Amino acid sequence: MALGPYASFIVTSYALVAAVVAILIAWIAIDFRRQKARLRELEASGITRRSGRSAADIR
Amino acid sequence: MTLIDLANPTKFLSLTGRILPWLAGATAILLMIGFYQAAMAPDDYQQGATVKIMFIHVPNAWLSMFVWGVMSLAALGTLVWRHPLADVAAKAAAPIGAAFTFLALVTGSLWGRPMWGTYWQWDARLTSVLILFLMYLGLIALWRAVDDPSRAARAAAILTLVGALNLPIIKFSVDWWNTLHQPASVLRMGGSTLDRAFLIPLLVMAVGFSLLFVTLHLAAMRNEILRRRVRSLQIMQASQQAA
Amino acid sequence: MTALAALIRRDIRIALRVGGGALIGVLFFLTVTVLMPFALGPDLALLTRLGPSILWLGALLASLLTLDRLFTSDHEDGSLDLIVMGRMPLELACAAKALAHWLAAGLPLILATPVLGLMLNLDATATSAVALTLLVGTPALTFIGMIGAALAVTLHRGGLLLAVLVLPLSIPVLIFGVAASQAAISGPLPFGTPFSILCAISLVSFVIGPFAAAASLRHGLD
Amino acid sequence: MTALAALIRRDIRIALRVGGGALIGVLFFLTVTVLMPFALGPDLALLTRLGPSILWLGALLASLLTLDRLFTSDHEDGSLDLIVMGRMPLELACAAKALAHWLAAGLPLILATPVLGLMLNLDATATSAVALTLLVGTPALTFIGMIGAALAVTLHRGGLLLAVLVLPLSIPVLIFGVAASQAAISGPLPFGTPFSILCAISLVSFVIGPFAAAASLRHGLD
Amino acid sequence: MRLTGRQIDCVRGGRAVFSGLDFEAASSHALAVIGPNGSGKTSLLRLIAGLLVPAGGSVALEGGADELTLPEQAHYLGHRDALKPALSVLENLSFWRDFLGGDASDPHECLAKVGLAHATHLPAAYLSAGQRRRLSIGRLLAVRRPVWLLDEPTSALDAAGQDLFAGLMQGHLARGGIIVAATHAPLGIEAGELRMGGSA
Amino acid sequence: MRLTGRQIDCVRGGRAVFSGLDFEAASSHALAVIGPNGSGKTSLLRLIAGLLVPAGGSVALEGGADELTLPEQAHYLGHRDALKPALSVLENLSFWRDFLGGDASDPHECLAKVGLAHATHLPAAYLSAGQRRRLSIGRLLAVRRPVWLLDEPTSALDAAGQDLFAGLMQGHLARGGIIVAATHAPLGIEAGELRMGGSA
Ligand code: HEM
Ligand SMILES: Nc1ncnc2c1ncn2[C@@H]1O[C@H](COP(=O)(O)OP(=O)(O)OP(=O)(O)O)[C@@H](O)[C@H]1O
Ligand SMILES: Nc1ncnc2c1ncn2[C@@H]1O[C@H](COP(=O)(O)OP(=O)(O)OP(=O)(O)O)[C@@H](O)[C@H]1O
Ligand SMILES: [Mg+2]
Ligand SMILES: [Mg+2]
Repeated sequence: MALGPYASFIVTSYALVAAVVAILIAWIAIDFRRQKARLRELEASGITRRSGRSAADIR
Repeated sequence: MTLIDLANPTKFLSLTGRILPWLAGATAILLMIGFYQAAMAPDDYQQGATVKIMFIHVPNAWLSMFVWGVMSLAALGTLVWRHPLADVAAKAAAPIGAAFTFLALVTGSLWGRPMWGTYWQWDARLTSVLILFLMYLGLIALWRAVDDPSRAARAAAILTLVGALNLPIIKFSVDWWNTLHQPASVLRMGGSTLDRAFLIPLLVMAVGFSLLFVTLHLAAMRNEILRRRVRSLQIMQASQQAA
Repeated sequence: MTALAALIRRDIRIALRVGGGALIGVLFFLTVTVLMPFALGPDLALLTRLGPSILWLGALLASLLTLDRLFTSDHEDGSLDLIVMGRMPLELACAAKALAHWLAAGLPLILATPVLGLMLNLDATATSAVALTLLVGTPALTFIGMIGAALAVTLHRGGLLLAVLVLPLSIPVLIFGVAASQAAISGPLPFGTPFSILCAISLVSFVIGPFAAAASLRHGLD
Repeated sequence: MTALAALIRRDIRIALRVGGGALIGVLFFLTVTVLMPFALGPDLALLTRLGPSILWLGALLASLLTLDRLFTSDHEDGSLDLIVMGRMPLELACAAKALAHWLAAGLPLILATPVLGLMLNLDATATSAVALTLLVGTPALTFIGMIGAALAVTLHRGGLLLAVLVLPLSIPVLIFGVAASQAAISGPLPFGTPFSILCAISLVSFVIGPFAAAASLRHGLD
Repeated sequence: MRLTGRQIDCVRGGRAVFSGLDFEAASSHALAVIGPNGSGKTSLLRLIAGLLVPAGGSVALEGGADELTLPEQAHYLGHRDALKPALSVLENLSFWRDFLGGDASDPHECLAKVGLAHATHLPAAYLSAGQRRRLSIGRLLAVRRPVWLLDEPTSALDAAGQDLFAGLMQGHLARGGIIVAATHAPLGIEAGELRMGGSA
Repeated sequence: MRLTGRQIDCVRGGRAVFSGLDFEAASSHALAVIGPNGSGKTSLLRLIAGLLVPAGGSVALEGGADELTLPEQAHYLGHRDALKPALSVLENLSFWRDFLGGDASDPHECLAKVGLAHATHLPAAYLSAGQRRRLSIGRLLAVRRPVWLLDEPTSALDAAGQDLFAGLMQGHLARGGIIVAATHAPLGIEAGELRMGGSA
């Protein structure tokens, strides 16, 4: 696969797309962890939701 | 499973928890196939290898507009049916849409440099995508500006709808504006007469990116639901301690 | 009817009184326009060519940036609560406030145009074309900007956020305003086409603006 | 010293919290710059020639228009009374507030310059020349604008009044900023001359700004 | 006429302020809403005025004008006094009289009744805290509304002002009006009590 | 320590509010400024705080810190409460403690003393009128200043809050402080009276 004289442009654009998608995924994953940790913390301190179920009880 | 079930955030969490891994897997496979096909696609006789940028540029460009459509639907859900998941869907979609729009702009610029000799042209299509990007950023700024999520949701919903009404007007006016000044110099590829060798990888990529959006959007919605739970628990904590 | 008239009269009176918004909008328009030659360089031919654009840019900024306190000041002193409770439909009240704002801050801009046209070496046709397009276009700017002003109340934030939300929406007005002025000056296109589109945009904004603003105020109550 | 740090920290925190002032300033800068081509037309050669001017105009408007509530919001909620009564010299408090404002709203503008440079087809030299002159020039704009912000308190009017008072004062900054950028791009003048004048203006504004603002606040007490 | 609230829930900023609240106020009767700071008195008044949307329950006015909603038949006197500093005392009052519409009286008379006759042409910016409050009270007199919703109406009023205001409220009740007032200080008129629970 | 005013004239908006006013307040004594609305109580407090310039006469603090001016040794509690809605309760208080400087105490303790311990991390935008007032009072405790200038300090406070605040004022006096308070309601502590004449 020869990319011709403009290889750098092609590679850069693919790399950029990969990078932005990776950042999105990482952001969402980290955010998920953080919210769950906070929920556990709050539950440990004895706060419960009105329904009585555990708020952190999600897969 | 009915729509009513989906309306319940707890049900939503457990359901999406089950299907997300499958979705993510499908997305990864499709994108890999697409990438392989794109790598194998022949060079264009006019554009050479740079045509490969098309396979990521066009899906991102399509999604940038599609996501605003999704947010407009969610906005209707917020204003008309006062549906709590609609707020969540709208808020979660904005940053993802902005990211796709950003990618469409950047890959387009990177394509434009070899094709037109400049990164940026004030061409009608490019300019209207840029305005779309600015509107995404404005919407994100709006979400950040209010800490009470339901207030923010209604304000954002109104802006999203007004934006959706305006986008066609903007598109139309930008077309007019550009053709007014430099009629024949709009450089663009042949358009409709796309060879099968290009069309199939492009479609695979497009479906792959759409699945990517669905996956990311569902995951972001889950996070948003959790964030709201955290918030209400924190507030309850404040008031429980008071009592 | 008295209620409507009272609201318009009050808003105009406040704008014209103490440090009047009207005067300030015009001054800002003047200053921005005078600033341009300093930024663009003193090439008179270029300035004349860009004249309509410069005037439209100045007018756009002046009319959007005076808008930011259209509802916020009423919100802060509690007037907005009473306006919402009042017997006049909120949409009508919003339209009345926007109209008052345009009369106090938009109209003077148009009156100032000839003076600025002189400074940019525009001839009489050009100046009157710009003035005419501004007359039709600035109400649209006010009515579109009103949506941002109402959102600013919901968000408890005024100032630039408003400008950021509203500027992209007002691009069509700018495009057709400048296009119509240019067409009147140098052709080749007829003046009528962009001008009638500008009129249409204005008419649409008269409907969308008050409804969106009222909806946003109602939802933003607290 | 803690008092100074506390004031700077608070102002930055408010700016970044709720409604992120910094983000909005940058967005405004972006939007205004993107707006210009719609008024001036899509001719890339012309836009490139006018590039530094456009960027400077956008930065000027963005930094002055975010300033309007620098003191007014403190005045409205009574904080200003306590700041005036405090043990920190009022001049120092003013300087601290201006510094915080520049950090939160001015600095991000400079970071956004390269992107906009790309859209206006400026080359690397031109972009860095504009960024450098903005780095030196925007603090001057903030410190000069602060005088207007203080006067706005005295006169019970914010918003555009400030812009009107301050824009004429900031014309020298604009002239030398654009001149230095142009010199770096196309000559014929050396870059050094206008740039050092720009630096000098900045230094002078650091002294005059806080003193004038403090004096105006003291006289405006009521 | 009878103002009734049934099972009202109020949520603000994601927190439940009160829930399941019932109240009732009949023609010619005043209801004093009392309770500690932050217990939700202001929130209740804003709910009745239609300025907050209840999370549950409802408020209704029976026997009022049929074609009008409850907020359109009510006066709301809050902490913020809806005065424009740039306008004179008379201009402020006249504007509200014209805007609110309905059964109106002469603004000069209203100003005299609240003891501001001497300040008619002064800009509102020049008023002291108590004078501003008096001017807001003038608004209640400028246009007739059967329901008065008052949030700490006597704050900033001097002793004479408090007496004067008690007299005005008495007059309103005598004409068959309803008053709901949140207050920490005695109102100076006979009133039923609605006690809000809650915190600090 | 002794705070004295001699022959003070006050002109606002071109009108003489009062003239030739004398007053005196010594260590451990409170002075209640009373009088009808618009008689100049707020104006007097702002004069003492250095926020208004007297048209004639002078105010002085004898026996205070020599290197500091009177405003630098005073706390001013006005109608406007100097709170930023975007910051939390604790951030608001900590800022004023750091900014005002001098002899400071722990902000958490101060919040506990005014009954806001449960709201430490709430944004100030969420506070009710009385809660805001409590937070402003917390500022008086966060940093020690010998002179307290209070403008209707008990407005919006519930009964418990008024008692609490009376206790705090008592404590300040016991530590040798001076209080000048404009008020229409009883303060709850023993205080000399300064009666302002004037109109409406
Ligand atoms: C920043 C620059 C660019 C932006 C923002 C941009 C934006 C877009 C958008 C929004 C679309 C979808 C439009 C539609 O389906 O109707 C699109 C499609 C496309 N773009 Fe770009 N574009 C850019 C640069 C380029 C360049 C430089 C080329 C090639 C020389 C290019 C070639 C294409 C092609 C071939 C399509 C698909 C054609 C079609 O669906 O009609 N784009 N672009
Ligand atoms: N900003 C101002 N400009 C001009 N005049 C003012 C201003 N503020 C108050 N005044 C006038 O000064 C006089 C005294 O006002 P001040 O606020 O000191 O009264 P006060 O005794 O505190 O009254 P209240 O009990 O109502 O609070 C009033 O007659 C008022 O009209
Ligand atoms: N804008 C708001 N957003 C969120 N919460 C709020 C808001 N305003 C008030 N609250 C909360 O709602 C509760 C009730 O407030 P409200 O103002 O109704 O109390 P109140 O009884 O009037 O108190 P006060 O006697 O102090 O005036 C308080 O705990 C307060 O923290
Ligand atoms: Mg209250
Ligand atoms: Mg007073």
